Amino acid sequence: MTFLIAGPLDPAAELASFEDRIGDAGAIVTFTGRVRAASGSGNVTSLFLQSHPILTAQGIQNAIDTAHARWPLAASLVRHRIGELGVHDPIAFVATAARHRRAAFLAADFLMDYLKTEAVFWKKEVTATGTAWVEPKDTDYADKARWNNNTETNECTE
Amino acid sequence: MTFLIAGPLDPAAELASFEDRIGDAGAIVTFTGRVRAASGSGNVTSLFLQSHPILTAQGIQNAIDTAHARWPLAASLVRHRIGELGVHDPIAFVATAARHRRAAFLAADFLMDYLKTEAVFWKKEVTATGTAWVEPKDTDYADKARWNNNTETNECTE
Amino acid sequence: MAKLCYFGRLTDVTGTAEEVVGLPPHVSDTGSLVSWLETGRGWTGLLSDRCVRIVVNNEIQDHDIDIRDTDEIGFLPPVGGG
Amino acid sequence: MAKLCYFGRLTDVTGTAEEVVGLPPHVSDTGSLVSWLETGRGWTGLLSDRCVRIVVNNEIQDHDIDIRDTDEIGFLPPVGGG
Repeated sequence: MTFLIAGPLDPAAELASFEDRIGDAGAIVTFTGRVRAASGSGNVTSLFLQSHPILTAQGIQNAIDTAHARWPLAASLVRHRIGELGVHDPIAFVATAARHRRAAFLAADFLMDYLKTEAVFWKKEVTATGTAWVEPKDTDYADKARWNNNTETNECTE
Repeated sequence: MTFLIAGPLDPAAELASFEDRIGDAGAIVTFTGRVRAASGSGNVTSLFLQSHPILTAQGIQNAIDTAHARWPLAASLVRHRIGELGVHDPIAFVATAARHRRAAFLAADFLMDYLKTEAVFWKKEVTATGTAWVEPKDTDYADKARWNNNTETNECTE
Repeated sequence: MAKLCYFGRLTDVTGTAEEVVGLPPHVSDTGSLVSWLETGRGWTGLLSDRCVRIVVNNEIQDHDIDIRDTDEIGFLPPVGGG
Repeated sequence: MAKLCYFGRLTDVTGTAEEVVGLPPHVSDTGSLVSWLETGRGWTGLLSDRCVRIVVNNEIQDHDIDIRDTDEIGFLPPVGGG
């Protein structure tokens, strides 16, 4: 499975092909993350996403394995952009399918929290006033911590 | 907004058009419910969904209004099939868009719980051995009850 | 004449989704309508089931309500979508 | 020769994403590599930042580890995707 997409990511096309390979699953949840113009550092005009040649895909595969071990999923899909993105371009697409909706919702939520906080990507925002590398927000870590049994918070945020 | 669809429902096409009307939202969650072949009453060959001429759309609109009052949504979409459906046909499609993913996930989950337990539809399953009207499962009511402040359960299940 | 509408599993018993009937004088509210139909048609317990909701002119009624011979009255068994 | 890879914001300082260098004899583990680079290049605190993870041959190392002149060593600042 190719997780990393250098060209445009098309959520509707991804959903259409995902529907064809989920067997008798009755529930599909998708998440699409898009580049927002309004960011903490101003009006974003473009975004650059860098991945690691080995660790990025390895980490996503581990998160998928964890999700399948935790919830009875019929199928799942993770796609993540790398390279240059424009405003409102889809960055990430996650789809999960299960017999019943609860598992599909929880697994999609879990995978997105992984992508937002632990996945190996570096993100640079380009605004009118310059460029800035973006690191995860505290709210992202708080979301991710919901899935852990401990209350550990990331030690790299203030 | 037309909630009720008598012809085929195409989740990918719905997602594609939804993406075009969500402004600067960074998060889109969709849910697709499909007809499952394996049901409690055997192998389903088709399904018939009946709606009420007034109350069905009115109830969906109320649920959407509640969702928008409760979470900061940029947009939402509900589509529900009526009439005859075959196995694996999409029955329901919900999409929500928000700045951040938490609101989009919660609102989609809430709207699906509404559709599963309170929405005004009657569902008849056709199997090899006959037809059977299906009423909500206890798990559906339990999911719905998560959104209430009280612990009231539906009095029409055993 | 009143219009009666049956939904979902009720139509398996009523045999029809809609019918137009003249209400006799003693059928003046939803309670007496239910009794009259259940007795006259042999539908014992079908419409008086506490899970069957009654709708008069597209408004759900939780209690007995007066009806007139021009009303549209719907009988709704428990719903289940998605 | 060892291959050094810098990711994310580190490249703003290093000016390059990759370089191939010969390690001097006293640079025998990740700790001494970090000191050697920070001192020699004037990158004070850049790589010894506790939030920068060190990867040797694609394995994340939480503690100092011996390195050889043929290894690939990556420096990873905090990540943020989605």
